[in-house]
Amino acid sequence: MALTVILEFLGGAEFLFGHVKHHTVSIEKGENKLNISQLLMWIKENLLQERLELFMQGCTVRPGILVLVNDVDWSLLGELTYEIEENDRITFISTLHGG
Amino acid sequence: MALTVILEFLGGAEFLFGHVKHHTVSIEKGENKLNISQLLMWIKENLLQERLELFMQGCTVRPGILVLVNDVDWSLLGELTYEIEENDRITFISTLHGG
Amino acid sequence: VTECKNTMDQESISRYSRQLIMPEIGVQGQQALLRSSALVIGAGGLGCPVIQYLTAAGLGRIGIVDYDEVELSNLHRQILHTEAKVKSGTHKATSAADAATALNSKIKIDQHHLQLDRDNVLEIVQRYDVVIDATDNVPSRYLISDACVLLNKPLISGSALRWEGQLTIYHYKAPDEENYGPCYRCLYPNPPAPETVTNCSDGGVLGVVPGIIGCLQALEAVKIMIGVSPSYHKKLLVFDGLVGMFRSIKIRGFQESCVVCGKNPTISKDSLPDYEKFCGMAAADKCITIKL
Amino acid sequence: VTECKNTMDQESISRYSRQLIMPEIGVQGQQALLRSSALVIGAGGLGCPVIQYLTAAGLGRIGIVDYDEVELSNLHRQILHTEAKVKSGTHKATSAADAATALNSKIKIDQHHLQLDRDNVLEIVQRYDVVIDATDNVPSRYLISDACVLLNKPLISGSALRWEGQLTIYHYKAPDEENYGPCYRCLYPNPPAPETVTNCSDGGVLGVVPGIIGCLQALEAVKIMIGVSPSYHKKLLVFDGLVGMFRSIKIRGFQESCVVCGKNPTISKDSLPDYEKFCGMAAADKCITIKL
Ligand SMILES: [Zn+2]
Ligand SMILES: [Zn+2]
Repeated sequence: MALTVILEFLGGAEFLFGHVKHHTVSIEKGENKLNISQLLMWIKENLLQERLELFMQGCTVRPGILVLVNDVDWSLLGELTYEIEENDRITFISTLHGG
Repeated sequence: MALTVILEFLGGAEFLFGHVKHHTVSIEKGENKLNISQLLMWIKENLLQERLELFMQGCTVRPGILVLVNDVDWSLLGELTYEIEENDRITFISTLHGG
Repeated sequence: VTECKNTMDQESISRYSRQLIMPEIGVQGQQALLRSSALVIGAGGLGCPVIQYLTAAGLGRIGIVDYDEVELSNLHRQILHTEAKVKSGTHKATSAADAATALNSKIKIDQHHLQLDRDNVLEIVQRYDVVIDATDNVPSRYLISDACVLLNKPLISGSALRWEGQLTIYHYKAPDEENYGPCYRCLYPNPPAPETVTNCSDGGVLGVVPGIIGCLQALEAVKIMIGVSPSYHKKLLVFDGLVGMFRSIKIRGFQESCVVCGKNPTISKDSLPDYEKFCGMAAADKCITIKL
Repeated sequence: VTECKNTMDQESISRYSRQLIMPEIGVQGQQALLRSSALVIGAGGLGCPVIQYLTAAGLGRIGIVDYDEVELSNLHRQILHTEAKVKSGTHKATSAADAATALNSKIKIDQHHLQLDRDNVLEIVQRYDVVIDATDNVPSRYLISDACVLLNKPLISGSALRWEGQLTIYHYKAPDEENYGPCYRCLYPNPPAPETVTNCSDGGVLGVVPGIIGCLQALEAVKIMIGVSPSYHKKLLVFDGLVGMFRSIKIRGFQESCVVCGKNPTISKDSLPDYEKFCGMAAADKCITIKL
């Protein structure tokens, strides 16, 4: 079974993904659930084009990237353990510091 | 049967409705459909507190008020004849001219 | 930098360096800006930030239309003017031009100390690439929109009152589109009754609200000039500063029935109507009702 | 007006008339503004519009922190400065103060020509009611947030790069709330690696983007001062000017594990860390990496 997920990369994070901000992807997951931890592995293997260290650190996103599920901070939803639902929009925003 | 509709009044139009911008209303409509024309009559009878002429002109809204259905100009949806669906958000925006 | 030297002087490269390095701008985009001109109609709450940021961005030429003089009650939102200009009773167009020149003396500024009307609007509007409606009244909005349709200029229209602001682009067509977006008359074929119009004099306005809308008007102007799609073409941005809400609304395209941009127009360059009479209001942010 | 006379001078009534008539402001709100003070840290792309609109709105006192001098490459976005100030090599804090005073000489402006660090931050921040982070680098953002938590000041934080901007309010608590919103460390317990940080010098920025974010920071400051709920408390505004997108994101509250605002804080007024070392970066919009 496949899960349709909308992935967004903003604040400069899109530079690591061919400068494309919005991706609609279909992820084969069998009968299992897919959590964000597993999604990150999928992104690493299927979408990330270069320089892994600018996106991830260990098994999670690097410091300075906020993760959102349907415009809500993943910190309010279990972070890596959040189980993704059909058509969820997962956003990765690089924090800006300029002014 | 009743229909739940979200009504919004913005741009100053809220002054005619007790200064309340967002109203969630339940409209008894029997087995029939409810179009915007009928909604306007319902608003006139049930919600409008004063000075009808500042909201309506004849059977439609007065010039200078835009009507939106779920953030889309009603002009793209049949205007007065649009048939309202459950949980539609109908917005009346008074046009601003100041600067 | 060697490549830039051929096409832009060293001072401009230095001045615009932070926007030159953006891929969507680059030397080509900066040169497009330097070749472009904008007409800002109204040097008030909306016009001040528009003029400020277009001047900073490096347009070639900016026209400023305003017939008013600077008053103390302007200063809470019209941030290009100063107390000194209030004391000297300086015209707003001059005051704004002085501030713009201090920021960027390379920009050519045209001062138009006049009230736009059907007799002068076409001659002035035709000299610019992009028009910015930063006025404060209904007759001016119809007048400017008609002129932009007849002269085929994109019009970036902003407005603000109390805590709220609105922004849209009229009469714009992307290169790949067949039809233009709407004009002001497509959205508002009939003027509002005078008693339904609230202006800043009687409704008030928080100064920074036109600041936000004006900045967004400047942003849309820059995008059009460098060939990036504007964001509020066939869309209306609605802002409520009290609750921090921004909403982008999908609006109609041009209307076949429109008397100026439709299939059978009745308004032409030779037959602009009397706009104050049409609206039953004076072209000023004052509580004057014209007797018909 | 008779009622106003008792409490506000005639000049102020005239100057602020357009915002005085708004029911959410009124004489009471204007007096609250006149009694309030704000510290604007950074007189750059964000700080300029913040200073401009807070000055226009009629705050009592504004502090401006900046140690830099005005440069030509600032003028495409730092619109309070002028070519004359570039030539004279004027400090940004002075240049901004001069512009603010010309607009509204009633406002008391404190100039702080210094780089904030752990030795001076508390003494300066404690003198103001609301703090506005308009800086351009990571170490300053941690420093300012820590100081605001320790001194219990609401912090309105903005940032901009390329076409994008972000805005949120840190360490704020509404009267009816039990807990504070997050501090900067609650959101970012660990600093980003230096090679992941892009600043305006190397990424570029379109000048009007910090203009929009700065205006919104000023708006939120005014709301806090007059007792209206700010809109970006426990929310992050994300703006993309290239596509005209505004999004309001729901973010976490304060974190119990936070080392400064959490249950067992390890950072106190007496033990502020070395922020440049903590971040491995200099507190400047420059490409300098500190060796650890
Ligand atoms: Zn039309
Ligand atoms: Zn914290």
